[in-house]
Amino acid sequence: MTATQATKVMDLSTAIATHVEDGMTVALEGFGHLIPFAAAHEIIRQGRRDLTVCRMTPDIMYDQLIGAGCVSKLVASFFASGSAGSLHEVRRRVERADPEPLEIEEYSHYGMLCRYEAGAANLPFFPLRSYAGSDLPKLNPNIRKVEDPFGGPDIYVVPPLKPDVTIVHAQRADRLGNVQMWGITGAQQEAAYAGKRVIATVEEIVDEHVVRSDPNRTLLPAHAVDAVVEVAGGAHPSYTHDHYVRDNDFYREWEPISKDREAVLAWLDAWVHGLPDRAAYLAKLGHERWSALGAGTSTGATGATDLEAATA
Amino acid sequence: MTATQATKVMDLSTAIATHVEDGMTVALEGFGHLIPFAAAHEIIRQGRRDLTVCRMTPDIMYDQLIGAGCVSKLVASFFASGSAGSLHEVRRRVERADPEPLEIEEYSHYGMLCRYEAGAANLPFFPLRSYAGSDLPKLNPNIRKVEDPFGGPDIYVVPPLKPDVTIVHAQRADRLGNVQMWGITGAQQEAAYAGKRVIATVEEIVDEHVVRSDPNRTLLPAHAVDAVVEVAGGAHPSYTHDHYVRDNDFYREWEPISKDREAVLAWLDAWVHGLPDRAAYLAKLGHERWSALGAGTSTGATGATDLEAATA
Amino acid sequence: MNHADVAPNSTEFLATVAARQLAGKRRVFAGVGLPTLAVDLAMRTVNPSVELVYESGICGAHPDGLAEGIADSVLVTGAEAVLSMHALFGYVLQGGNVDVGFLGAAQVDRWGSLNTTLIGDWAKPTVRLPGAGGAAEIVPNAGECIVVLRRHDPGALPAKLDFCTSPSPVRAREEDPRMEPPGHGVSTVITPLAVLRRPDKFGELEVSEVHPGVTVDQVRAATGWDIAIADDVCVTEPPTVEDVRLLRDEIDTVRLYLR
Amino acid sequence: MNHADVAPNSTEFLATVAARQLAGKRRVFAGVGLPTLAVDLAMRTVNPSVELVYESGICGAHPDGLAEGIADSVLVTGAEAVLSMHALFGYVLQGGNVDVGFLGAAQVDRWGSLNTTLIGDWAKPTVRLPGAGGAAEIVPNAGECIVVLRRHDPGALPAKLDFCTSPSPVRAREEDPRMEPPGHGVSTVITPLAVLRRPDKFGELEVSEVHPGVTVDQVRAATGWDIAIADDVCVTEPPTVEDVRLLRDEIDTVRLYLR
Repeated sequence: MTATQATKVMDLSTAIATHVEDGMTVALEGFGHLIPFAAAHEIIRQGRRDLTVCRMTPDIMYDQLIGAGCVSKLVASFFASGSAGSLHEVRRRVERADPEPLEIEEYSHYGMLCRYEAGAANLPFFPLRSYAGSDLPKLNPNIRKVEDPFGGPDIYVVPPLKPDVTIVHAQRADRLGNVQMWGITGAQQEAAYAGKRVIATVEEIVDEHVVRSDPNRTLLPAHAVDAVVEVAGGAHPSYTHDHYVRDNDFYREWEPISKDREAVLAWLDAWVHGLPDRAAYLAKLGHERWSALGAGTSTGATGATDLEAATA
Repeated sequence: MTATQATKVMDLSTAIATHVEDGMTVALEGFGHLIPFAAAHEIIRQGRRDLTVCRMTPDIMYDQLIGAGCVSKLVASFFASGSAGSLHEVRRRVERADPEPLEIEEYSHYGMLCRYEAGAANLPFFPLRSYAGSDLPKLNPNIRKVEDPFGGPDIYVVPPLKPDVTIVHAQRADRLGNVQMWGITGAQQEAAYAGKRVIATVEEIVDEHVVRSDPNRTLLPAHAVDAVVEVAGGAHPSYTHDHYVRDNDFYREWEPISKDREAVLAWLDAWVHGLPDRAAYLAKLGHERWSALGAGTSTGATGATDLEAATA
Repeated sequence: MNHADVAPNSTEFLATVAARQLAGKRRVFAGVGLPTLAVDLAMRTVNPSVELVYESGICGAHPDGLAEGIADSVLVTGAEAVLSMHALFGYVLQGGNVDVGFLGAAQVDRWGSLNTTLIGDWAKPTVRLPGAGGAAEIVPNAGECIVVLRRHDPGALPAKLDFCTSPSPVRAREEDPRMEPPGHGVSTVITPLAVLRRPDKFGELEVSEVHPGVTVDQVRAATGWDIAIADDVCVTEPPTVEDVRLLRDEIDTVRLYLR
Repeated sequence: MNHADVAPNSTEFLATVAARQLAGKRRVFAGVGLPTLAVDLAMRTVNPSVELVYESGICGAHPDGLAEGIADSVLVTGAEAVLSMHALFGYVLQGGNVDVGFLGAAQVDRWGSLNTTLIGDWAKPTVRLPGAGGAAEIVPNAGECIVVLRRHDPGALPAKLDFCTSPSPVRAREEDPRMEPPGHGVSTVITPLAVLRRPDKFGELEVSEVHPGVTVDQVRAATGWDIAIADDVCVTEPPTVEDVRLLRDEIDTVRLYLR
């Protein structure tokens, strides 16, 4: 019955060229998992400028986007790369306006998530029990209070965030755009429904009956997705659960690069501008390193195999 | 490492006797699926009185609880049994106070869900874009408005609902209380986190490694659950996806019973008071009827088998 | 095509007329009963690619049998997505992703406000109806709503509702001009006598089609207010023989909703 | 037990002292780095049944290796639950289900308010720090919080924070007496010199334990305000040989967090 429905499959360069324009507000989400690095690199490659980029945890991907000069404003809640340290491209701009300033709009993690929720659910604001006594509302006038009509104390609220484009990475999708992901699913569902346009890069495009055999894994139904792009390895150096693990060496390698603006530019030349696409990136990474991360050993579905064994 | 953690497994009669007291506010959730009928019957059997019962769709289960005299107030959003028609026990009380009145507190579906969300998230209220121009706020003073601090129009909000006890049914749990469910999962996660105590009845208690082989299916982690009870067939005449289907004949049979208060009491005598537990109920239902609903043919995990086939 | 010999007040007639409203629509929020038949028929006739959304969380249902409820396992098996109700009501519906809502009601007023709560006195109703369910969310948030009524008389289409459960944008605007909902509200009411339409988001229902054998005056007399008549009012195209065959022999073979 | 020969400012010392705070606690909201070591050590010593919760959505993690991030696959594989972040932040944390939060900070004030945002001028900071992350949610909502500091000097423990990211209940109450958060706020601060405790939800930090070789006066001199001294101040029990062996030979064999 879906034979007449249009496919949303396109290649990454077309997806970015079609949906991401200079000056837009763009959210690339993925909380320590399923981070859409390949899509970010394509944005860099296409030379987008003056973007407002949103993300709970800016991470290396945003250090790269900012280093490449794509970004004029950052909306986020945590400006570091976990155990791998500071994002020096961000720090240079904030601390010394080097090479130019970067506007920052700052929340806590739950504040960012609530902003996406309000955006997704078409609410004028979302309440949360944070910020009482904090300096954050003084720094950010978008963190406001409302009166509790049931007689309790005022409560802080955050406004909706509705990106022009939301980009996510996932394990799989069908060609209609039903996107399935598992493991840590972050703010992806909220950010995607909040976005006016949604691009999903996936490890593999699968037949519809694979998706429909386990509909609870679909976090983004086709109606929420505008473009589906198959990009194997699209989350490296982050990871895709059941496909490949995080390249922790890369995270450690980034901080010294990040500390030196010239090194950042050289890295971008070598790994982004100098390569046509993710396949070339993985080739440059090398088979040995890539397969050491477990790539190519996926069962294609978490738990299915374990579960069969467990219940046998 | 979990060897030292206490099991939460108990039998149904102990779970209800321990956690459900006269006068409490109790939510039994499950939206057309996983409806905890066995637990409701045990509440009837133990003669609980003066309960405030909450539920999006009261359904036959609540017609039975009300018919049995357990309930003094109903908090809900839809008072009918889907295609199977009116709930006459509810109607007799509301329309004619027969045999006594029933207090009703009424919302829309999303209003009820938002009440559970506010309860679960410890929020003083939850906003939703319903009710503008509706008579519902005139009927229910708990539906109020707040001002939008970002300059938009006022928006309606509902207050938190925090049941003393929330009861849900699920496919499976481990003995620590990690509950996994799939198919339609209704308001169960919100209602359980909103509840001060939580009882989960499940089709089967499984080994921890079954649960841990697919942690995305855990909707209620052990910390949210106080009692786990194995009750095979505990959702009949509703259904448990991948275990047995809905007994549609039963739903059709209920309306004529519901229309006649004497018939309701006779049914409760025969199927609840006259039986010790769910095993006896299933035996009385008969092997033929029960197996015709697919009981006993479960694979134990949705999609796992299909998925293996699909990806093979 | 040959027209079938079914009465305008038959389920076959109403379901067929309802199904035709779905031509060109994308996502339909469907209830149980007559909407189930209409949506199934639409998928087999005017709109094979309609996406079925159910308030139970299902998006893109592909049922291989007749659903007896909005949470029936036949809707879950093979669905494209089963979302949390939090996502369904919040993101899919309130977020503005539903094009058409399919509703029933006990009463509809001239602006398409609906009563599904009670008949008679609020404190002691003559008839206690099922209540709001999801309709109070569907009417403001869906792109438009189609209502099917089993009766067409001044009780079902009164000058004044006994209770307004799911308000038209007209009533929302009366409460607060800034509270205008995103959706059109009720666009179409299908009754045993006629098809009523409300082309203007803040306008009134008008008689758009009268069923074969029914006059405009009969419709006017059976309506609780002085209902407007469309300039181009016409006679409803009745079901074809094939429509009725599909409904009886392929869709509702067990006669769950058909008699 | 034999005590190990590790300096009070070593990661081994700090992690061991932190681990011991988890005796008898149930659900711990753990970050990455030193808290990872502390929690792992606690599970192998004082509290095998502690439940690890991560803001990435994981509840009941059973890692079979050292996590390099709060979203590391070793935390996902074999976990008891991976929840949506909506459920994790809304229901688990804000809903009141976390007993202990484990945090770092650049600055801690006398009431246990934390600065993780910036040092220097707000508009043009000397050092731009990582920001709030989940700490602004953990401090008000967790039952209590344990903070580990790598430095003990008036810069890290100042009289006045450069910026208050995650406020103590004292500051919340100052803003509005009715906004009292459910949690205690920071109960314990572990530094290279001492263990500071805040027994009263609205009280100040006081010196509870001094590390071996450290005097109370040294702690007082290294603190940016005139810090109170507990009546029963004692010397911190140093790590045992077994604690250090576990940290080095079983927990952080790759020396990710240990040097």
